[in-house]
Amino acid sequence: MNAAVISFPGSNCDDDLMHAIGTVLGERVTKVAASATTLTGFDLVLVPGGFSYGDYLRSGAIAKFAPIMPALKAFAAAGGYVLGICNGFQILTEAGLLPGALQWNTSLQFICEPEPLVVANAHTAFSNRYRAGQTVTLPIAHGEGNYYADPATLQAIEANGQVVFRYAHNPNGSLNDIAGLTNAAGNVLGMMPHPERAVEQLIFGTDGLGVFESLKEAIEEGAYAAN
Amino acid sequence: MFKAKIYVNYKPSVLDPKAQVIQNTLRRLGDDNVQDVLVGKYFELTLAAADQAAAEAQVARICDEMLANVNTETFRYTVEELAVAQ
Amino acid sequence: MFKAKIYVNYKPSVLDPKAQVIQNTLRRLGDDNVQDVLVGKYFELTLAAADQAAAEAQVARICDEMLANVNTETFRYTVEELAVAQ
Amino acid sequence: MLQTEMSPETIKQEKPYLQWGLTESEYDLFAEKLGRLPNLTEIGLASGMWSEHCAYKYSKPVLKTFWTKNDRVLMGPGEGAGVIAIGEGKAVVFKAESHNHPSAVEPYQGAATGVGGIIRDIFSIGAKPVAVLDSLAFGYPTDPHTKQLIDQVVAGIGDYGNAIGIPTVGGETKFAPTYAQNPLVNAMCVGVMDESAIQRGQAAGTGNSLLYVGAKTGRDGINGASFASAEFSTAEAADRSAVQVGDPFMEKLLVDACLEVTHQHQEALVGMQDMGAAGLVSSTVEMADKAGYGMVLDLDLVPQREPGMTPFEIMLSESQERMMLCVKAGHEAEVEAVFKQYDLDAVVIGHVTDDGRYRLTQGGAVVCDVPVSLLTDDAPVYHQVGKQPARLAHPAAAFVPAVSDPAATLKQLLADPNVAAKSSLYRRYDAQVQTNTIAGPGGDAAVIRVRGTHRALALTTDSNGRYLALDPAIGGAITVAEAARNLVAVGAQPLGITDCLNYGDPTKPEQFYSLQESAKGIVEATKVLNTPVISGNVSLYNETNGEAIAPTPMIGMVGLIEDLTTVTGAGFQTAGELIYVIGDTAADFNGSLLQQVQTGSVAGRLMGLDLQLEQAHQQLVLTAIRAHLIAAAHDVGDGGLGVALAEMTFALGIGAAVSLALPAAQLFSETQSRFLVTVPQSAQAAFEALAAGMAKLIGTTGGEMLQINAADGRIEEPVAVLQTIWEESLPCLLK
Ligand SMILES: Nc1ncnc2c1ncn2[C@@H]1O[C@H](COP(=O)(O)OP(=O)(O)O)[C@@H](O)[C@H]1O
Ligand SMILES: [Mg+2]
Repeated sequence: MNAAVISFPGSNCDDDLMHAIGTVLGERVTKVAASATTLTGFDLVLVPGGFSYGDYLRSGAIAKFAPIMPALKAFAAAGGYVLGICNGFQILTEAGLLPGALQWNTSLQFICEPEPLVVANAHTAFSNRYRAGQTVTLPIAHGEGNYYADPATLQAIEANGQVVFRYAHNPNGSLNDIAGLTNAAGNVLGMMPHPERAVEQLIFGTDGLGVFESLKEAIEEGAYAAN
Repeated sequence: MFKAKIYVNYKPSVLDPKAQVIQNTLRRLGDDNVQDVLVGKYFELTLAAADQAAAEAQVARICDEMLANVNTETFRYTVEELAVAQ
Repeated sequence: MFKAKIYVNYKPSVLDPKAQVIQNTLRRLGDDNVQDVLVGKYFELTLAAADQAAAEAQVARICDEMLANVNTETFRYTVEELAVAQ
Repeated sequence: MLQTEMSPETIKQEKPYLQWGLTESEYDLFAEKLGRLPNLTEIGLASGMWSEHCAYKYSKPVLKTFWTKNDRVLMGPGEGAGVIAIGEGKAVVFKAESHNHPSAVEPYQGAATGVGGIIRDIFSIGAKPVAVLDSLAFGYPTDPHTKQLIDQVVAGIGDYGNAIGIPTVGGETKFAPTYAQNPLVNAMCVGVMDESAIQRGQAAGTGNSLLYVGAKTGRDGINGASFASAEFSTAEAADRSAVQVGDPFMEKLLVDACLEVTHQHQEALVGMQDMGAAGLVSSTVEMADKAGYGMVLDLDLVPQREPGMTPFEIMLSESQERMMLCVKAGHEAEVEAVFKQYDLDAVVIGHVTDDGRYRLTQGGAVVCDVPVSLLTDDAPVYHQVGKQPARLAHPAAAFVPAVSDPAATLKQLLADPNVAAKSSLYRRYDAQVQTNTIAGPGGDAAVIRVRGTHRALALTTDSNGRYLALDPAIGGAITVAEAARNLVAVGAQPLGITDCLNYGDPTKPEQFYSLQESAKGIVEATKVLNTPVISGNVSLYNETNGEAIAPTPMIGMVGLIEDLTTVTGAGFQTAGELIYVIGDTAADFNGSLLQQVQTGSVAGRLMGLDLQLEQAHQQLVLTAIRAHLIAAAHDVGDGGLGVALAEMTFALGIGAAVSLALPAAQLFSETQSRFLVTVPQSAQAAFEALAAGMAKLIGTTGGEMLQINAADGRIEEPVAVLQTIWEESLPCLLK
């Protein structure tokens, strides 16, 4: 797998993703500045957590204007795998690559804690290494992770099986306990919890590895099929 | 020179956690006669434009693309020309 | 029933990183005719009160104690009585 | 709106400097050394540079007594932060800073900018900031004002650290009536770097350039250094000109850009320093002073946020997120290009000179021309004489607690906010970003992995105003010992300390006495425990309406773990572990949390501290952990054995049955130098051989109950019940 991690000014989980994919998984990974304009050659693009451009207006609201965004949209439209984590999820919804929006947590407080999640759909490129109904624990660390979509959109999301992770104990007010979901095509995932923070036994356990291993498998199978 | 005054509010159908917290706090502190709270954002942009129509068009675009998230928010604005002396 | 419209803004001498980022982004996107950006908060409170004066006094207190941080922000408000039918 | 500036003669007559904290005799001294009457800018700069915050005029004689060197220390006090070698070519850099006054006035921004400031101290040395800790002290959260203060301080710390991407991994939160009007907000930052890349804040080499980097200068926080060096009165609360606003986004760019310069343009960089207290003047003057040079700055070149700023305002503004670099002549463009990439202002505003003078120009006119040394070395130093307060000379009779129902007392202590779980506060901090956090907040010490090595660092902050109120010398030593105990409990060898010395008005002999005496205790403890002081900060004048806080030195300590498999936690791991207590227990209740809870204050003669015994106990725990003989370890602190045992049950919900030949009241005694450890049965013989009588077997882990049998009473409570009290108390108090 050949991954790109987009680094926006204010991103702060880009290095953690580089470490998880490059050092822990031993896969190819490149940091791409948000000022770049192409993403050719990659088979996975990651949009990291952090506070892009300070997140002062709304989370992700400024990042969607970054020079890299047209390339990201084209990459996604062509079926490339895109994973947005935390601020990355917020950016993808702002950019229209995922439905809905992320509002302030109902407590209006930033929350950092281990969060048990239930795998709602194990048949996606991002979750095929998990079992449906399995509980995995990943850290969350966000102030604006309260997922909202209007009723019609929400219904379509559920009908399509787009929800991949749900909170076991909803920490932030998200509708339908949604912690992570894909687009209708299934090649773009946004999630608030941080799988890249849970890839080493010593640090937080390894419950997050499955996300990256799932992608590796999906990409390698895809590459094989394409040959 | 034109000045745009822009209001961005949550759509009525969207539950706003901020408004909720403010109203709860007011209630707890004894201001329980406050029956409704709306929390919005307010922006002022000062911009040079050829005419009123051009200014309005630009402001509408900036609101739509940047200042409001149209999934959850609505916006309204006024644009007025500033007296030259200013 | 009264409706208060409240504007909270940073004092002019206080650094506002929010406005800064918005203006820089507008400039980068070609909206460089926008010469000044002010970012504020806007609130509407609907409250029952004996009369206009009571409503105003309460709104002023709520602004001072809760809605604005008087160290860094200033506020202004209008209060008007709502028609009974509403 | 340019006003005509007051003439030197008018200044002499009208004495505007008094309101900036400079005394008449200090003015006279300045004028005498200058050889003429200073103008407004010059005397304004003096007020900042000669403030306690910058010149340490009262605390210098005390700070001189600190023990600051051993063979591991690479850089001691005097620079932005201190540096200690940790092996494998790496070094740890750390420092703490207080933001008590700004946080009292504007809690959110005060706390946020405190974090921003201490982070700049760390990367100015060339280190990557890897962790933040916060040490907070408030009044008991009984009134809405205190609740809001706590909420805003925590929000400010969290919002800054979270946004910039440095994990806040630990700290402490204390509650006592003494801090009700004067909260303490201290922050510590820890960085890691290659030993070979240490930067200094110096401006050397005639003709080299002074590069201003970062945010524009505004009228915020003007003369904050003098402000921090003055006592606070509630009548002044209305006068709030000094609010600085933090911009963590800007600081994130600054960290990345400055580290890029230090790593990739090392040959171009002469020195780097952050602009902290007394802003532009203190950073530049200190850089010139350290190198023995002079400088000339053109104020017209300083990036300014507002028009019409006077030299006084520009030089003493404490706008945040600014750095000063000294760059070799000819290399300016190369360094500026790095900052351009990050969209940051980087402007040459002056040059290094060889004449030792500090010269400023504005609009072509010279507005300041004084010797650099006049602003630094010539600052007065006061050799204050301390006086023992009467309450210490004649301590009250020993406190005898009434503990008729030890279970009820235990519950009361678990619910006290000093003991109760702080997770509702620290969960607002991102503790995991950078993915090196092995143990985040909640344990005895935080543990973070050092990337590129096989090592980890353990971090803690500790303070105990209750003990210092009764005996500053012993209390000071205990604070150091307690910090070391917390590190040892997670398996770390203590390396060194930073401090924030939070005290009252040093011009009052009784306050100065506390400062002086506690320094003696700190020095003694650091020598025995081999933990030199490598950096720190002084916050005096913590008084409101003439009432000083309890003397509260905050000790931030860093320890080293050389084997990642030995990281140890405080929670019981399995049923059937043997529980040992290390250290004897006596009727030590003066200054205890129990005394504060039962009587509302502390009094009496403080218990003693035997530093040799302390050292021996710490060594035993560390050796046993390193030999893999220990399953769990916890120091015994506030609330004594009863509280410590309860805390050990909470991690995994594993209970214990313990018998102690002590009066039940002594379950809550705070005798020093004690640990609780658990040992797997398979390691019993090896551990007891090592302990050689220092450890006493008191029970076993297991079950869902905490059972403690004392000589004249017992506790038998479900762990779940105790845990609920402990977890829900603080959120409930803060509602
Ligand atoms: N303000 C805070 N910020 C971060 N962590 C905190 C804070 N307050 C408390 N903690 C965490 O809670 C733990 C318990 O605090 P404390 O009772 O002071 O510990 P100890 O008695 O072991 O020194 C600390 O080790 C720390 O990790
Ligand atoms: Mg401890």
